[in-house]
Amino acid sequence: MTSVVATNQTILVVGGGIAGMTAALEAAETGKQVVLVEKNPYLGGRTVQLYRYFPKMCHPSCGLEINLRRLKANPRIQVLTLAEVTGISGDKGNYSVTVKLAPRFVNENCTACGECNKAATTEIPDEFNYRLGKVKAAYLPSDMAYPQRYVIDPSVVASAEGQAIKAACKYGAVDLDMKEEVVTLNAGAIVWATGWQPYAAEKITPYRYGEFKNVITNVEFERLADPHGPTGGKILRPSDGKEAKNVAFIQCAGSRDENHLRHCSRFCCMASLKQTRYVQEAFGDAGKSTIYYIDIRAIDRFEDFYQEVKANPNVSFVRSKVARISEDKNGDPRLWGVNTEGYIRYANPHDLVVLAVGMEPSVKNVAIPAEVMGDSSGFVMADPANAGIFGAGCATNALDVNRAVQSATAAALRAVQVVNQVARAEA
Amino acid sequence: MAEMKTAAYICKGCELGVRLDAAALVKVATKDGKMNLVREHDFLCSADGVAMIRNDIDNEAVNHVAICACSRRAKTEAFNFPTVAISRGNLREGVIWIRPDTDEARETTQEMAEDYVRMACAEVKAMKVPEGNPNTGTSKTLLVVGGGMSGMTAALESAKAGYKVVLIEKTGALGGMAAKLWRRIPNREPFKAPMDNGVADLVAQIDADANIKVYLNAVIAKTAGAPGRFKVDVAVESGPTVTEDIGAIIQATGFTPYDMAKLPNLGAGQANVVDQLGLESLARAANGGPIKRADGKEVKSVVFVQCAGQRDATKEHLEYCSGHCCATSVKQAMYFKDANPDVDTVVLYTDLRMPGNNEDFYRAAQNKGVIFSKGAVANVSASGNGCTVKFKDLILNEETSTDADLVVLATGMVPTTGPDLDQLNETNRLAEGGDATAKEQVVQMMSKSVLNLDYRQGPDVPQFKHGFNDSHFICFPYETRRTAIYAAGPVRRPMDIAQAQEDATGAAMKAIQAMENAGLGRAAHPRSGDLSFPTARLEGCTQCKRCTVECPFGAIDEDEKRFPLFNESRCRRCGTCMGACPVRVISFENYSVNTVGAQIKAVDIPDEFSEKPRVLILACENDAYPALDMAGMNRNAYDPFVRVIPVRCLGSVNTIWITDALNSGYDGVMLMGCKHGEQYQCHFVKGSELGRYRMSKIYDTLKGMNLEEDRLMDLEVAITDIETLPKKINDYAARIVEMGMSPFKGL
Amino acid sequence: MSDMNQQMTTRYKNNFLKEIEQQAEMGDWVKMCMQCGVCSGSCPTNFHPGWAHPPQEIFMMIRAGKRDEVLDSQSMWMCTSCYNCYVRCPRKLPITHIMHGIAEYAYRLGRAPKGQPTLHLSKTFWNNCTKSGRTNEVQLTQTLYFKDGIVSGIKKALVMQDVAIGLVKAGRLNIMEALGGGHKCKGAKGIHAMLAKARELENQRKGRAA
Amino acid sequence: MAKKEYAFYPGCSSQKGASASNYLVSVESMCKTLDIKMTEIPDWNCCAASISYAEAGNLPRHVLNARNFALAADNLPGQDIVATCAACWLGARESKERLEHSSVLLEDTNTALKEAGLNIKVIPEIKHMVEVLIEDLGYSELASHVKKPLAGMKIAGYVGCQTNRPFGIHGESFENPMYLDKLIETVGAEPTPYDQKVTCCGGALAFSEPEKAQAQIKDIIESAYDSGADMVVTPCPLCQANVEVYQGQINKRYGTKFNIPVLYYSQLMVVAYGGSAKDAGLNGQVIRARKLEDLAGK
Repeated sequence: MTSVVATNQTILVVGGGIAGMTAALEAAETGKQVVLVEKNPYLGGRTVQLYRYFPKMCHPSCGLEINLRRLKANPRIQVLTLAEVTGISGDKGNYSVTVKLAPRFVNENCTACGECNKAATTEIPDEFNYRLGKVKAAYLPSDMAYPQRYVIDPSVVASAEGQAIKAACKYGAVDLDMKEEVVTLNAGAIVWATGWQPYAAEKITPYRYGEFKNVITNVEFERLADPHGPTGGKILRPSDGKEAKNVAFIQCAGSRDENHLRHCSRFCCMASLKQTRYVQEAFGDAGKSTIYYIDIRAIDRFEDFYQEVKANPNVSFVRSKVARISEDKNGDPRLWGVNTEGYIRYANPHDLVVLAVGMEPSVKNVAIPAEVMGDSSGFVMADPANAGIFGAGCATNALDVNRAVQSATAAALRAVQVVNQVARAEA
Repeated sequence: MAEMKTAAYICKGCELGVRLDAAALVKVATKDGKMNLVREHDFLCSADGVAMIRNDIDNEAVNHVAICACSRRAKTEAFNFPTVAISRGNLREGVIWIRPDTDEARETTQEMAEDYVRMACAEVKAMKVPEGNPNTGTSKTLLVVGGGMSGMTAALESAKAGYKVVLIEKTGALGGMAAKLWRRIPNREPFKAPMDNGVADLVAQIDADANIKVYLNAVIAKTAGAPGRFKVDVAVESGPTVTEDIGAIIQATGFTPYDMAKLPNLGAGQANVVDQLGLESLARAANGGPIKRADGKEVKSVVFVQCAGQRDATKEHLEYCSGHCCATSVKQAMYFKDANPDVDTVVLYTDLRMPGNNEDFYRAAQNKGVIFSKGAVANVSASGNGCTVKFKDLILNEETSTDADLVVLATGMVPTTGPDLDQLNETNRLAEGGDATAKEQVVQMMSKSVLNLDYRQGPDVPQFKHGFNDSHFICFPYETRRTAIYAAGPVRRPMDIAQAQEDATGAAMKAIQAMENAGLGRAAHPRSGDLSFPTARLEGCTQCKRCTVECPFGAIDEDEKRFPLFNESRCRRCGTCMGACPVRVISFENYSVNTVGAQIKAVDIPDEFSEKPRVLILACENDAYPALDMAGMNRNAYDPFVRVIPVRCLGSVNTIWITDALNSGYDGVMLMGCKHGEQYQCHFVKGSELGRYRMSKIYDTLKGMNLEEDRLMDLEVAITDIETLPKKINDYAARIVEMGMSPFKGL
Repeated sequence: MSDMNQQMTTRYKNNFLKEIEQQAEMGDWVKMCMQCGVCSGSCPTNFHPGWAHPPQEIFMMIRAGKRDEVLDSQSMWMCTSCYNCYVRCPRKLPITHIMHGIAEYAYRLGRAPKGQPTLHLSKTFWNNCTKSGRTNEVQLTQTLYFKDGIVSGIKKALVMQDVAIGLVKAGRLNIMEALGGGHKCKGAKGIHAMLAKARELENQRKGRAA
Repeated sequence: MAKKEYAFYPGCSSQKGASASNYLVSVESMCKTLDIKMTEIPDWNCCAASISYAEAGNLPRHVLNARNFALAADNLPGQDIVATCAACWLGARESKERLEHSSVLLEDTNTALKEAGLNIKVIPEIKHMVEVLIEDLGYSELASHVKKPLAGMKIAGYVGCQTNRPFGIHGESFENPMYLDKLIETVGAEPTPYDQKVTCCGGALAFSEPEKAQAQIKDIIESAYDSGADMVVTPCPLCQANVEVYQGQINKRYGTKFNIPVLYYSQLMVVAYGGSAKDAGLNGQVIRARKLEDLAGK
């Protein structure tokens, strides 16, 4: 049984992405007890699936390394992975929370030596790489995965392969009898940091995502550019593995669109600007990028980055929401539309199209209490009555990483306020 | 203090026992490592292995532990013995995983492992368990500078968490810029109409909060001390200066609008052209009724010019976007439409920037009949009883114009950060050299100081780009270069009220945390919780000032005798001072010239005929070391002749390590640090830059030693260089072979 | 309607936009366009010779007060009612209907281009189908061919001859219709009355003279 | 008693002797097989089509459709209206939607209808024949009647505009609706992948702007040929006519050699259900569908 030590002065953080980790760390480094609950088998959320950050072009794993070191050094945080909150009851200062823990089939004896991986034969879609590649059914989700412990896919547990995997582990770390558990824990305050989902691109039917192989999303493009992604960092298009030297970026794919997401997702302009740099990095002057956009939202000092990209002769800007995509016989996606600045029609073929899909707040199947208010887009709203549940990061708004961290730091204080009140009341 | 008792533990798990000769390693630890106790274990990180170590600590008085197993980044929960000094010999990720499992490789792999055992033993013997900074402060009072929306929010949120706050405001009233607004941009659904500016409510809450002490008409005369024990002199207009004991500081001094007088093309000086703040005052005067111009005429048509003096590629005006101005113009256009739907309102923009739910606000304005036109404005001129705005309509692709009773310029934010320290220090240098103009300039610049920090490195927080106090960290937006001093609101980065309030709340969290940790003698980010701190053996100090100048965080002052004065709670434990010190008198208990130097010396250097060169790698622990680890996890092999030592930061690398290594027969030294410069990735901001600068001076020494320049290699490494780094190491090893063995071997 | 033609508009003022809002069917949506251009790129006729002004540009022209250019334009008349723009518009503007509405308004003002073929078709079709309540396809076609006079009509009919012969052969062109036979509604009178009433009500609602 | 009963709105083009009379013939025999009873709305009138917009204005068009609603509701109470023509279906659905969303419009409409002695209270559901087939019967029911699968025939499903946008068939995407392909499969033929599936045929502009319309039709036919299709199938009389009858003119204009039959889905079904060429209205093709005729004759 998983044991969790928690009291009504404990802060529960739901979601272990950059916002959740930040909220947990900031609170714990202020001396608070924290339980951090994450649905994936590892921490870091969507940020660790990015290759680089804008505008510095630095790597998310760098910040993750620091955050993991902070976490490893801090005894006040308990981390539960493969865990989902299934119910919350009680009030500010005294919540009772049920958490469902899915089995990892690997216990803390795991040394991450990788013998189980060698024993596994079944391949499953690689979720970390947005299913662009495959992994063995006994896998470490990524090199930076924390806990640094393998995961065994449930599909092989009951098979002979499962037994082979178990036999390969010399340390008794593989436990095929592990069952789903439900634990109930106490918390004084809750930070809700469940993040976002990339908008389901197949719903934007004129762009034929899912039908045309060379139409991909911005999050998938991150994996293509990453040396640890499915192509080893080579920008190869999915249909035929050809180098994608002429890349189109379609902004507002699903955002600012009443048929899809009403809001502007804020990060996608900068993400595409950044991704033009990947193309440049990979192919030099032979790499051409075209950004199809309505308004470039490079807010505050990100404008510098926009100006830099704009000055690059290998990057073109077309002020247009692309009307539709067709596919040429050679697999080239062809973009149809009108450049609204001067009404210029185009029907441009590209090697690859990247849809700058927006952020949809993660769907919650949880009966969370009425104190957690969602707006009509599903974002958690600030609660004027200041109850004990607070949103953080992209659960609250479409934010870039920097702003998500800022939001999470603020949420940490709100949670600290509650548990401090509890402490004062009990003192 | 207890006597040192050392123990080394050799793990045989994860194939270590198969790939390596464990008995030989035990022998090395005993003989070369001179450990009091050496044990091997089949599975050291298991409950049984951990219990064995625990037992030695508890019952055998072992207090220095060398764990020779996997990387220091792995199995941290198992090998968690906070009361003893611990070193980790990285035999797994650092040796067997980066070497092929072949008979030919076996000998060099074993040598590598033996060296890492020697190094772990040497290191731990040079370490002490940090006991924490004794020079802690006890103040838990937060100082908030600036009584605008950000400042008031920071104060209230801190008070709600139970902390005392001193809030100082330069003017006679709280409210700042927000108080000048008729309405603010909505921050919650339905995002359809401007909302109350919220100032009165916050002021009332502050008045009612006994934890918040407010000084109006007040500025900071001086800030001395360190986190947890700042002494802040508050100068109140027509009153005595009061000294407050402060734990941490939030600078929320806000912004001023960009001076529209600098925009003559856009109608500066014309009666019927105002900036956004000017329009707010007209709207306040109208009080919900029809808005009138200064001359009393009711405005029937208004044009908003976005990005006025902003996003300026010529760099004559502001280069950045202020973020809020699109939404502000939308809001202001609604002032007109809400009072009288027949007023013609046109917003001329090039990119309309309404992120998140502000898109709904944009739609609401369109629904009210506000006309948005993508247009590049050429000029605004007076005409008739109003203005003519000439612009290019980018959609209709034509030069055109429109007339309006009033033109509003969206001019953007200029932060009130105080003087730029680089500029100030340079001017200071000239002034000290006797330059009279420079002296005047220094006085002038100092008069703009906000915090008046009594720090060796200047009176305010260093700025990043465009004069803002931003950190340039994406994952860590609050980290300024002055510990326990945080910026919040538009002084940190351009932002609207909603974001500023969120920002202020986050800054309050960081400030509270900084006070708590300062009180416990612990470091702040990024080595939060670290109890080690730098000490100097002053009797050896030559007063060269390098440490005081180089400290990226302004932690070191100079005392009356011009010796360095460490303010431990300002220190972030990067070790730059230690690296800078030419006489090597600065050290941390668990990280010193000695802990690294001993490891360098512990490596066995084969003679020059062995064809086994040795390359020392000093790798930044934040990025380069994890990259090497992950190269191991991916079994990306590299040269067996390198020996890697993690360092806190390239800034902490003392040149003595390099010269000692080369003198003692190493054939080459590789430095691996983070990117520096404007897009720096160094978590100590300037650490890697300073380290590199220092290393650039060492080439003269190499020349003096008659060594090739290539004996030292400085590599910029990112954490993702998992494939490329082994290749670079191998290339360097090949270059060493090309150059031939060091002539210093065996000397 | 003549007074409306006297209306003066000023650039980038609301007056023409308001006129369109009040007079053109669905005209109150014009202000909601964000100029993304998806409609322009979606229009099928756009890629064959092309229009002078695609929908999003027409909307901007309305907002810019370009009254003459809009009302005199051929552009709205190019709409095939394919609804591509309508379903793709991210602001959910009923663009097909707006274009129809603007075209109709231009026609009511007498501003539609002389001899505009689609307008002619629209008139002919409506008159044809409301005459008896059901379309008389032969008469409709004939009227269309002969709109520019007999000579031109014969030429067109000759060009279309093979089409017509094919249809007759296939039993899909009822020669009787040419002679005024074919299908009719019994309640044609009632239809005429109700349409007259509808026209009257519509004019009232839009403040137009009958 | 028939399995399903509907108020039938054939529309002007599907009357006897009119341009889509072959559609009507095939629908009638198809419905017989499927046991669908279609009762014509007594004295129904024209839907006004999209093209009347300029002359008709707004209200008169809705009133015209409303008359059909009133006649259907009065004479065939409780029955859904079924149209076979895409334009009739769209026109009627648009009017229904507008009338149900605007009380002012409804009031005006009833004022006008009064002149014809009618009034509407409830507006019946309005369905396209395809919706009846897919939603009320289902593909498996449709398949169960197949006697002569159209084996080996390659057919391009040309969906066009007005059954697809703005309402469309439930669950289908505007850009790549699959229902025609599924119907083609249901009758045992092979749908060909076809990228001009939803391109506009020019609609009424085939009359007023023939060059533009024919350029579009050319793209559609070219793409059907490219996909390897033997014939094109459509749910819309205007699409059928435009794509079929202008092939000769397009050949002249562009030097192409188009000669591809264009059929209605109902014609395929009748043949598959064992009907004769006549039952399927195949004699109504300007370009004869030989393969289908052969199969029907077997």
